[in-house]
Amino acid sequence: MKKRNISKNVKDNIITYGIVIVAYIVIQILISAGSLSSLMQGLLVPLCVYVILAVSLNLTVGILGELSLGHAGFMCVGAFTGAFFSRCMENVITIDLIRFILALIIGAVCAGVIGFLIGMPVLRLRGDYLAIVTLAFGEIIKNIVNVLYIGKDSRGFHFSMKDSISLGLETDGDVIINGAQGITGTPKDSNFTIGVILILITLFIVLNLIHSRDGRAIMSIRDNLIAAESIGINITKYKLMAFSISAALAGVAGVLYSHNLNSLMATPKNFGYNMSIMILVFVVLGGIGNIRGSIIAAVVLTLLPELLRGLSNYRMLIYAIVLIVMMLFNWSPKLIELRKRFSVKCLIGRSKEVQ
Amino acid sequence: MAALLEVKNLGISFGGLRAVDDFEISIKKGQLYGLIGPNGAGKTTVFNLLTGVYKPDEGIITLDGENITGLKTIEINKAGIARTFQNIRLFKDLSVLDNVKVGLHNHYHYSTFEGILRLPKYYKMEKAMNEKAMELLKVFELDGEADFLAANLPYGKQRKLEIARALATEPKLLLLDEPAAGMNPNETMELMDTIRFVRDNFDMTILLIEHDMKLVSGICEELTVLNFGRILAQGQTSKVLNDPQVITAYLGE
Amino acid sequence: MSFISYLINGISLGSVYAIIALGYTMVYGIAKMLNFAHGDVIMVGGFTIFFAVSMQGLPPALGILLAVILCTLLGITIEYIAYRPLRQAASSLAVLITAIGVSYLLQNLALLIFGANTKAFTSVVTIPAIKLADEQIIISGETIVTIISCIVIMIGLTLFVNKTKAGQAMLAVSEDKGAAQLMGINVNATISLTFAIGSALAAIAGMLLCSAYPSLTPYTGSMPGIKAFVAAVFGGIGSIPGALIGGIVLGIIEILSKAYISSQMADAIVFMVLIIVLLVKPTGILGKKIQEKV
Amino acid sequence: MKKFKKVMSLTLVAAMTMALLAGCGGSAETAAEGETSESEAVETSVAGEGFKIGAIGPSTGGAAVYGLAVKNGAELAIKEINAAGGINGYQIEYNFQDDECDNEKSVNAYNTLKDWGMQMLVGTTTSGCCIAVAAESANDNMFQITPSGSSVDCIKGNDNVYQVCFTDPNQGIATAQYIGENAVASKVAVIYDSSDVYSSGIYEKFAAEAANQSFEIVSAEAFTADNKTDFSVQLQKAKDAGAELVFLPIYYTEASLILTQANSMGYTPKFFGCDGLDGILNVENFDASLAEGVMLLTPFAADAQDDATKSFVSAYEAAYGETPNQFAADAYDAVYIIKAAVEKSGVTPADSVSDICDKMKAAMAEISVDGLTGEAMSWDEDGAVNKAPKAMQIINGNYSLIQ
Repeated sequence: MKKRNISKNVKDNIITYGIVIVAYIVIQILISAGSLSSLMQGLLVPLCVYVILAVSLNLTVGILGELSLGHAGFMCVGAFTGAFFSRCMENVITIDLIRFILALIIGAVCAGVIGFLIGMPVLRLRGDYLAIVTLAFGEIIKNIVNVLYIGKDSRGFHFSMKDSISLGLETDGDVIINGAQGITGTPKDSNFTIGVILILITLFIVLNLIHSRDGRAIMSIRDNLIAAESIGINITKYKLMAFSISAALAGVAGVLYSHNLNSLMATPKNFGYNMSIMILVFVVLGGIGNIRGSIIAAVVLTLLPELLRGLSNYRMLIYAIVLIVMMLFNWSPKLIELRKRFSVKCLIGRSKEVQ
Repeated sequence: MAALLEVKNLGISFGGLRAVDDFEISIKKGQLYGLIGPNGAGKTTVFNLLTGVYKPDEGIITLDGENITGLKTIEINKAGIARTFQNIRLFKDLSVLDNVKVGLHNHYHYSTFEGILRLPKYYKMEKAMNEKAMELLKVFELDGEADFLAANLPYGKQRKLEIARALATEPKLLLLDEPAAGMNPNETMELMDTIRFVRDNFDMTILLIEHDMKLVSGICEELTVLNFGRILAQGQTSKVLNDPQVITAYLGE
Repeated sequence: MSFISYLINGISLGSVYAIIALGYTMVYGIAKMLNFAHGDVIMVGGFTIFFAVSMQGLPPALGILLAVILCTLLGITIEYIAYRPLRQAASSLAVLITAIGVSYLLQNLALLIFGANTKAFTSVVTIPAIKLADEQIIISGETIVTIISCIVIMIGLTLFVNKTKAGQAMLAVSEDKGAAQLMGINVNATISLTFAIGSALAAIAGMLLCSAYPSLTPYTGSMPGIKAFVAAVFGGIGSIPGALIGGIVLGIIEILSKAYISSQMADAIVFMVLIIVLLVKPTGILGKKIQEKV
Repeated sequence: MKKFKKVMSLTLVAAMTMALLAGCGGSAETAAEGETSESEAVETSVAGEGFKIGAIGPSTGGAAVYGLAVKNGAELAIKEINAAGGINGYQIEYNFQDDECDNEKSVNAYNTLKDWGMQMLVGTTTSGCCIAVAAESANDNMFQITPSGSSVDCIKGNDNVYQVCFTDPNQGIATAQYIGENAVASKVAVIYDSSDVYSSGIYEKFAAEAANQSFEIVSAEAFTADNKTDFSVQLQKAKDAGAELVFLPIYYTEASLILTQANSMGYTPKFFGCDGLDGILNVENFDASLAEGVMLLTPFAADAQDDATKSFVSAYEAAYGETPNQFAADAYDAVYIIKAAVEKSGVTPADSVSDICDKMKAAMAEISVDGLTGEAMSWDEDGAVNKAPKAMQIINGNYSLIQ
């Protein structure tokens, strides 16, 4: 009996890893056969970024059961610290891979620490209030990054929150973070293989966490906080654990993101609440708590606007309509009923099934 | 024999309302103790005070010689009090087995790293937890449903699962809040057996709130009757149930 | 002297937030959902008035009436098509995401119809500004109208909710949909009515927002929408007077922090204050304290 | 239950693979669709292989106004060229892609165009995206000319990228010098968008150059993309500091609000802007009297009376129903610059992308183009343009050249 329980989880996880690995192999074959378009090749790393973000947010929303609208803020922290490190060390550590791995670790740790610091005071808020506070923190992070100026010259690092002139750099100085103009010239260390490895690591961490003692404690808080407390679960500790791990993984996604583009800026588009909401859309559409669903929803929703490019001006309109229809199709109780009656297998799981 | 639970002069007010006043109780180890009273008498409030959900305005709670007054819920659980709830509070989206395993949380340790990296200790501890949890589920005849989601259990089994989960925390004192609520007479009879079995086999002390007089008179050795937050009567079950005050205030209605 | 004029500017800005927040809080209070598309309904209101008054030359009053009617219909339609099917959904997040979809839809629809070029909105307010202290302090006509509208709407809503049958039905629905249904209240109709009122308020808010800050694009509503949402939470979401207070306080904090701390960091400071307020008082300034019964 | 899971998992695997495969197939398809739909409008009777020119800019989102202007401006120029027989007899095919003003989406747009077979790029419209795309195009050695990506980083280190507009530092310095040398004012306030690359770039150079000039910056206040409706504080500070001139290195959407708010608070300094301010008179329903006296350093004015501008403006208005702004003019010029470079270098559509780029680079160093946005424009080896800025002033609701 109990063996079946464990093996079911293991099998489920293997399927999830399998999907990622099979997709990776198929794409590698397509690339080597030269039948993958430039657009698709360019999309591969962003897809990895969004998959990691969706999986990591699912840890907060689906597993911990708290609504966070500030996930892009943690991604922003990871992106900037990682890119900053790489820019500084570009000439010191010349082996790209080692530098990138260090950047990933730094990005993850910084985002995780920020997540921890933010989580400490705010995680006692519930529901919509927590959502607004996380949204606020995301916006604060973006705002601060936008007024941050860090330069380096022969005398060391200089820091300002006003403008790059007040850094007072020597003539040999190099402004690394230039306020709204962000970081330019980040080495392009990201690639699809690293992206997929990071997805697998993310899945490994999240899935193994869920099916462990700590994961059960986290889910018990989601299901019934008062009961969890009554049987001796340390609510604060596990909330913070889930939230910080989720933030750290978002930081990893940020590092991957920033090392894929030459210029990194914190705009409302990429690190604002719009992005946080976009990630939440992946999670909800894919099924709250359903890790595999998050992956698929992230892929589908990232590809969709690109595939709609042929519709030129109408593409975002169609995207919005498709989003609404998909939500209704996936979540409306009446439609679910209808679907069941016609035994249409749903592609994307729904409700809190833990895969 | 020293009392396991010793409560003196316990009281709390909400706004202007005196919900519990001068509550005193002394429960000996291994006892099956009942707390009864009309609706709104403050029974669940007493439970909430005992388990740290509310902080008492005054009074002292001693468990096994240790002063646990004003401690947090989790500390009180660690000190040895576990409870069930009037409105069942299971972890609905976890399996039956996992519900119990959450209860075992503080008794089987491995670190987060060991869990994520799946080091040998993870497998060792998980195996031990599974065995222990299945053992508990067997007691409540839930072992057949170990893989079910808790939400999918029938009502009576949900009540049992809640007791199993509470027992998993290895408490000294078990608080049951209306365990027979919503059960039919057969189920209630079965539940009485289970409660007795738990007391005997787990060497447990049990304090329960109940409205079902058959259950109360059937298994409780001593009773405390609450009315309007104050103790109306206290003592041996048969004596208390025949107390005219109790009959008029409560049973006579 | 400049402090007083900053303060007045803060109140002007805050009153605009407040009037948007009133609609937000109304819908949240009854339907218990964050209607992210509210800001975009405001934009639709603004465009309707712009189209009617500035392009077709209709009298402003008619333009406003048209906008109110259109937005009301829009609100009811959105609720019927996009929100109602999800009211019984397994997670309340589903409807939040759909609201975001509706928000994108309205923005892109407006983009296709009206184009991306900024339109200058002609203020429909004709009251002259009040000038005090040798023209050092100026209170614009728009500010006066906005504040008066806020107060009138606040009182009106409060009376409506507390004194009318439909309003009582709304309160009942907000407390417990299931119980309300058992009491013979038509839950669907009540929620439709809530959206109708909320959207009509959005049309008025659109008019006042665009009069005070006369530039109109398909994205005009989204940022003030978010700010107003913050204001509503600030004041205690669901509370009608809370929305007014939250809006004004938010506007004042925003202007003062721009003036005395940093114009670049104003948003960060506003959000920081919000966080502190929520940490001290987790349900906002006038929010009801909800404790889960154990 | 178990079986269901199994079936579902398999379906999921299949769906995932299919989604990805469909992704690649689909993108080729859409690119093809784009080709036909876009080029149909442009193509004239001459059949045969032509140059494929792509363009990128935001056609949705908050910056759509600039992207759509670039889209239309370039399209207009291409139509004209095709109608007149093309470049060296080759027709031009045109494809515009939306980037939502997001760096990542911009690279996606670039890749889409590459799949379509683009040989030269007019783009991107905004600086941030341009920097990201330039890194990609430099990698492919694709000829790129940006109409309006004004940051230095767009062209720095990428010798395949050219600009039609001034670089931001150039604008900032030129403005400071103009104000100083012509003694326009002695106390200057600046209101800029600190979250925007273009605006903060100009401001910084302006502030640095101001130290060498005879005027003083008495107040420099920022706003951000999330906080751009209320400017009362920034204006109040400028007023309190006694600024005679307010420099607005920002786009006209916000500037129109600043002018309105300054007017309602009774503050009437001189306003001075950059090329982003051009277009302010074309804001639909805008009260032009508010902009009376505003000075701006811009290469283009829709109201200029020269024949080239007049015919461009009337053709644009006829085709798109609105007055072109500077972005449209920049894009229009960009296409004609490509034409000049192609004619000079003699490249043909049959050449590879990289060959075209190398030959065009050589040609760019030699050519000089008269366009809407400048006379005798030439390019240095970095790709920055040499042209004279024109100082304009709005008088009686029209732009007029200040001598």
